[in-house]
Amino acid sequence: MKPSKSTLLWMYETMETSRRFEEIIAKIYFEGKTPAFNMTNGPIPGEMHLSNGQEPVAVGVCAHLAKGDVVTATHRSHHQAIAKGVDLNRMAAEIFGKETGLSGGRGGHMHLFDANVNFGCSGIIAQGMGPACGAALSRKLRNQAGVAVSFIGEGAANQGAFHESLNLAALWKLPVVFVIEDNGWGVSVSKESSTSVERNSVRAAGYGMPGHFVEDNDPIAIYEAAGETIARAREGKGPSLIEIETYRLAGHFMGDAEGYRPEGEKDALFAKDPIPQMSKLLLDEGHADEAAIAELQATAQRRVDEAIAFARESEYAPEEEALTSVFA
Amino acid sequence: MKPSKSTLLWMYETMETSRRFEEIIAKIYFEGKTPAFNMTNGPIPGEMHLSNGQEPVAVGVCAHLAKGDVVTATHRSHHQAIAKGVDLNRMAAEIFGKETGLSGGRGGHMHLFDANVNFGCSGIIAQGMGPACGAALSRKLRNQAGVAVSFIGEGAANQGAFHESLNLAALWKLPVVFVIEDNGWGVSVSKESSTSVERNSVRAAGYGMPGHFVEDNDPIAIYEAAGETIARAREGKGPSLIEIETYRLAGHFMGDAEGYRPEGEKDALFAKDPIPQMSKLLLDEGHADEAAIAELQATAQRRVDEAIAFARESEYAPEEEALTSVFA
Amino acid sequence: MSEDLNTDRHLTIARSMAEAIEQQMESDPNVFVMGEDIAALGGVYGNTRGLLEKFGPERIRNTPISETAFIGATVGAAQDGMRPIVELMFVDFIGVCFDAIYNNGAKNNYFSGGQINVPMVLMTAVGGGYSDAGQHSQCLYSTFAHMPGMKVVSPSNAYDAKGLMNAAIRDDNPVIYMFHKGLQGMGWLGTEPGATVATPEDSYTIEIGKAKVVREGTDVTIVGLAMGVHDALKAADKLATTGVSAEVVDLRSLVPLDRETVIESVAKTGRLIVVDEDYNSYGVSGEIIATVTEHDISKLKASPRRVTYPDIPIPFSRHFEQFCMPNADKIVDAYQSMVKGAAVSV
Amino acid sequence: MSEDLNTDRHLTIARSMAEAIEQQMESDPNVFVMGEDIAALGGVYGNTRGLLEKFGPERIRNTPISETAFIGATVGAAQDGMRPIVELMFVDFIGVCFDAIYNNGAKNNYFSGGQINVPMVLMTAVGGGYSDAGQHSQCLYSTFAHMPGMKVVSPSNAYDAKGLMNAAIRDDNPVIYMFHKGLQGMGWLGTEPGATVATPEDSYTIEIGKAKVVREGTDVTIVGLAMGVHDALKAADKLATTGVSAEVVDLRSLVPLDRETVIESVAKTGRLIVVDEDYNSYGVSGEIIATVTEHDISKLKASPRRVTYPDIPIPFSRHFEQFCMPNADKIVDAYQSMVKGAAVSV
Ligand SMILES: Cc1ncc(C[n+]2csc(CCOP(=O)(O)OP(=O)(O)O)c2C)c(N)n1
Ligand SMILES: Cc1ncc(C[n+]2csc(CCOP(=O)(O)OP(=O)(O)O)c2C)c(N)n1
Ligand SMILES: [Mg+2]
Ligand SMILES: [Mg+2]
Repeated sequence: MKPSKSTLLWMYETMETSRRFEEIIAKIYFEGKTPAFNMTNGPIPGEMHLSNGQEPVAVGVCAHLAKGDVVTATHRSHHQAIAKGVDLNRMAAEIFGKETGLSGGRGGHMHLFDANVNFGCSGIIAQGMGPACGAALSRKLRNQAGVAVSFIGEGAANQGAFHESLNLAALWKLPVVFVIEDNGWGVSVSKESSTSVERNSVRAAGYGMPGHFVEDNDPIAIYEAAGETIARAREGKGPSLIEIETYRLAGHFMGDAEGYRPEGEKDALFAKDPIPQMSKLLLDEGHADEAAIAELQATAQRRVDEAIAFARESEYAPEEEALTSVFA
Repeated sequence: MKPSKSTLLWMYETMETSRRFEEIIAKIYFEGKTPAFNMTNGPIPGEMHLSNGQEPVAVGVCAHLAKGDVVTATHRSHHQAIAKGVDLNRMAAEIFGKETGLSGGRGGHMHLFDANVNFGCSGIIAQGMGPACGAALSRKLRNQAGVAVSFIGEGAANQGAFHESLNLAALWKLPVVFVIEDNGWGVSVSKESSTSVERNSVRAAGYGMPGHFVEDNDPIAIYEAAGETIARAREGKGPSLIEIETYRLAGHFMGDAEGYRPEGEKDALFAKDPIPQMSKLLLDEGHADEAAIAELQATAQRRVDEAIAFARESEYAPEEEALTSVFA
Repeated sequence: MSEDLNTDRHLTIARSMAEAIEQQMESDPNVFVMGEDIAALGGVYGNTRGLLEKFGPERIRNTPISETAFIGATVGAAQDGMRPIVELMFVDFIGVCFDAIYNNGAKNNYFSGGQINVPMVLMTAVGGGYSDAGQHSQCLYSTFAHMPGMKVVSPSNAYDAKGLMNAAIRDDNPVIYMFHKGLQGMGWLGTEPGATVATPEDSYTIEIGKAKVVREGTDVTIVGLAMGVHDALKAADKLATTGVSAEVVDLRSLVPLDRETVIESVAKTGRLIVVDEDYNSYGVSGEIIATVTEHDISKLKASPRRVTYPDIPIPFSRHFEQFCMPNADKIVDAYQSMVKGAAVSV
Repeated sequence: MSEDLNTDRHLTIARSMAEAIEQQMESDPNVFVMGEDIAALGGVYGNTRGLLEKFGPERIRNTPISETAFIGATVGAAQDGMRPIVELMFVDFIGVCFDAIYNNGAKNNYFSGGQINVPMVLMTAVGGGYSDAGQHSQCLYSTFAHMPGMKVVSPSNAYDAKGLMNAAIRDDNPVIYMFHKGLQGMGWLGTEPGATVATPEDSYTIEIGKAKVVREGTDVTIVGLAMGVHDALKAADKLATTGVSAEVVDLRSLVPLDRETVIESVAKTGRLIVVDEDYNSYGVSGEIIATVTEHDISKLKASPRRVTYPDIPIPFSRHFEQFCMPNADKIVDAYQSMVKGAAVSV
């Protein structure tokens, strides 16, 4: 099933939003951290994992999801959060650690939770997979609509939780889709040095579930594979695994010198940056003209600027508030 | 590769030893525990998991192993310990908790360790698999001969350690063989209610390693599959997975009422008890006559009787000894 | 919360847990149970006995031996509006699934700033004394209690077990419900008769975070939980024969910890002994002693004592294990050495 | 063991750990290292920097993100005669691999009656203070120290770091080596300068299980480890300006715990403050207080105090996190409230 024009435009705008959001976050991240890089300083302290380059995965999958569907994400989830419809202002404020943030600054960039759109994260590799099965089970037991999507990296596909969760989901025919964002790297470790098979999608057969592989970060192909598997899950036919070849344009986290990357890799990746490719596709296929593209970009930029301004202007919560929200 | 005559006789005698050992252990286990079954009483307190019915797996695999090869076993490991050559007297004494036991009574039936033959156990499901990889890595790094074999049940094949260990072993081409004893049950849970595929051997493909399936508890077929995979490991060609269909003739542990077993299952299993089948095979194929069989049985019985007598006669260590051997 | 002991229904802890779960499942369709061997077998410790027949396999759900996935799924189902109960067969198995519990279940309320609750109960068997050796006999109380974001309870008798289970299921937070195998009332484990007590059929709750003075006394406070309470009560009987009046505090909850009740009792008696079947160091006993002494050390007339499991893996052999377990005699000895003022050797 | 500080080689902890490992690998072919990102990257915290170039990818071995398998493999290799070192990138990740450590590595010496040793080192990053939030900033000291069968160390400076690493590698038992991120000397983590100290090039060991009095004093004993030692030293400086003489004890090891040194110090000062960045309850602080009070409560002139991390998940926001962390001012406050005799509220 091909994406409709409006979906294509949404996909493009959302990719632009995510990219522009991260561009400005990346700039602000270095405030107070130069010349000597020190993670603890500046308006955005701590680790920062960017998702730039991986936007096609987020939009291709989330195009099929409603608010009520559940997403479990990882340490690298800005693109998914935005595509899933997480409140961008509150997300930005959370990344700044402000009171107006999604959790008032308790979680930060690695722990983005928005109950309104059923979005959550865990910074522990592959540990969103069990919870995704549980959300899917919850819907199944209550006969309530909704699927769960669990995003992981290719590095996570070697974690025990992957195996247990795929088996459980298949055994119980749960409405869940597992999406591997294969960006070729787990921090500094290449996929070839971590994974005994070339394609993780073949592992689906070990659970009797369909395994899809999508090449070369293609948003349309991702959309199609996700559409098929999510529809299947909604129909009660059980889980699927999708492996998507995607690219990490930045380092593992900000500050990563990337000495481990083979020469030329980054240049080649930038040459196929999915965002200009997508705008070209919209133009070539006549879905949008230059003006429409510019308009979508402007909308994206407006949302981002507003979110950042919101975050900047918000206050920090009183420090004793740190002690609250431990228990319900 | 077919087993030689002497191997066949060793296999039979070892199966007989294991069976007879457990028969007497099972009898003694109830000493002091009747009429009201209470695990804490009697000369052998605690849990007791019998391996009767599964002897073919132990002998078919261990026939290919030398002292220096490593075995990691589980909560149900009498048959493997005996086939690997664990000192039977000290093993019996350990099960009785005596000072002469393998670890002086510290480990008991679920923690049988014999460093002389590189045998060890863990009572936590699938958690011998990582250590088996490590032993194999140790040999590889030191360029020292030896393979590691990790035995698990079919229930354990749904534990995360399974996935991680198979990936690691395949990635690093380790000399290790993973053997699944598929007895159809994990305590009271049938394989169909725990496993999303019919055959665990298909999972090997998810790691790019060979997967073998051996039907119907056949000691000869087990011997052959094990021979092929262990030779492969010794040649530096990497790990394999073997799934063996076997049968648990007893309950999960002693005292298990087995209400969950479908009617007739046990009768059908006893009808194909591998031990009489094996003696029939020896007779039919002319490897042994009735007298030779009787002789092997007598030898087995003698070893068992001696071991039990040794255990019975041994003393308990002084109780303060409990506090020793915590650190090396 | 009512303490209606006008009943001759003496239940085991196993039965009272099953009854609480049953009643909660009847009144709330969002409650369900997952775990290994909890369906046809009714749970290795009988906590779900009879429930499969009543509620069917969807709500009384056997799992594969995949604790990471199914405890993770418990977290996910709880966050999605259910009230799942999950059984981890032995607490000793946390090593294969602890992340789902303490890094997700316990923290997601905080990480989400309260947007998301995780109303789940993890019930798990603790304790030794029946020769199940070092991977099946631990308590690990403080391993859970040390980590923020979960409540932790451990009942010493069937009445409390039912009330605490009800409270745990209704709680909007993850509750770790640790039941001691030696108290379950399963004869094959060698059970403590004192745990099988009058238990009303009606549903009632016991507030999580409230300790209970189960025996009043004036000369020494003995603090314990689960099996330790029974050891303490027996020691109090023995001490009474020598004219010593011991007060026994059953903690019942470790998180929240009812520090007030402990402090008040010690303020009265001036002496403290903590009984704990968990390993001695870095555990419950240290926390209780620190709680009392940091509050007001002048209330103590003598150095506090602990009667705990030594810092060794739990041995199989019965005489080894019994040598190591806390018991009433060791508590009496601790009292006597305390009043003599003997130093604890380090 | 020599304490040759006649050197102007001031090393960071990261470099001193790498140097110890390098020297051990040179002299013993059975030593090797496994972990995530320890090869080309040299370890996220620099503990293996330069080692790949020297020893190659077989002995400096990157792993998949499969902690259960590769820490399990560490146990297996150690049992088979190697002396492996494994890095668990953050201690927070124990939830996915704890079984291999505490149920196998730590117990197999016991289970085997000493037939099998497990000479492995698990090095793992602890601590917060740089806004890495609740799944990447914990200490979890007592989570390891509570479980029998492993030694547990945590150095506060490069000199100790090297000596303890050497001792850990040579030890025939599993040693958990917890290095604090804020002491590593990695500028990007905001480092404590006091951790970077003179460190001899020669190989030397520091005995595991020995605490050290790092500052002598007479009025109060401040006990800490890792980052807590630096907080304590700063507090001692501040207290000195008010005429109070504080003694600072660096525990260095949690298992074995050097109770004597702590007890002796408190016997001298009569007052005790424990600093711990780990969660307050059921942890190191409770154990130290219990150790002192159970030994001889009369030695204490005042109720002991603890300056610890509150029982909450670690928040991301810098002002939240800093509000919760122990620091010198809080220690000074604790001293002042202690001498006033104010009760700790419960
Ligand atoms: C259980 C666990 N192990 C290790 C880490 C440290 N870590 C964080 S991200 C990462 C790499 C993840 O690789 P991948 O799954 O491919 O995701 P990507 O970063 O490429 O998006 C690692 C090792 C972790 N967070 N959790
Ligand atoms: C991690 C873990 N989970 C659960 C258990 C409890 N348990 C012991 S044996 C067993 C069943 C194992 O089934 P299988 O692997 O098929 O081995 P079998 O008993 O059939 O030999 C279970 C669930 C355990 N020991 N470890
Ligand atoms: Mg990746
Ligand atoms: Mg089985």
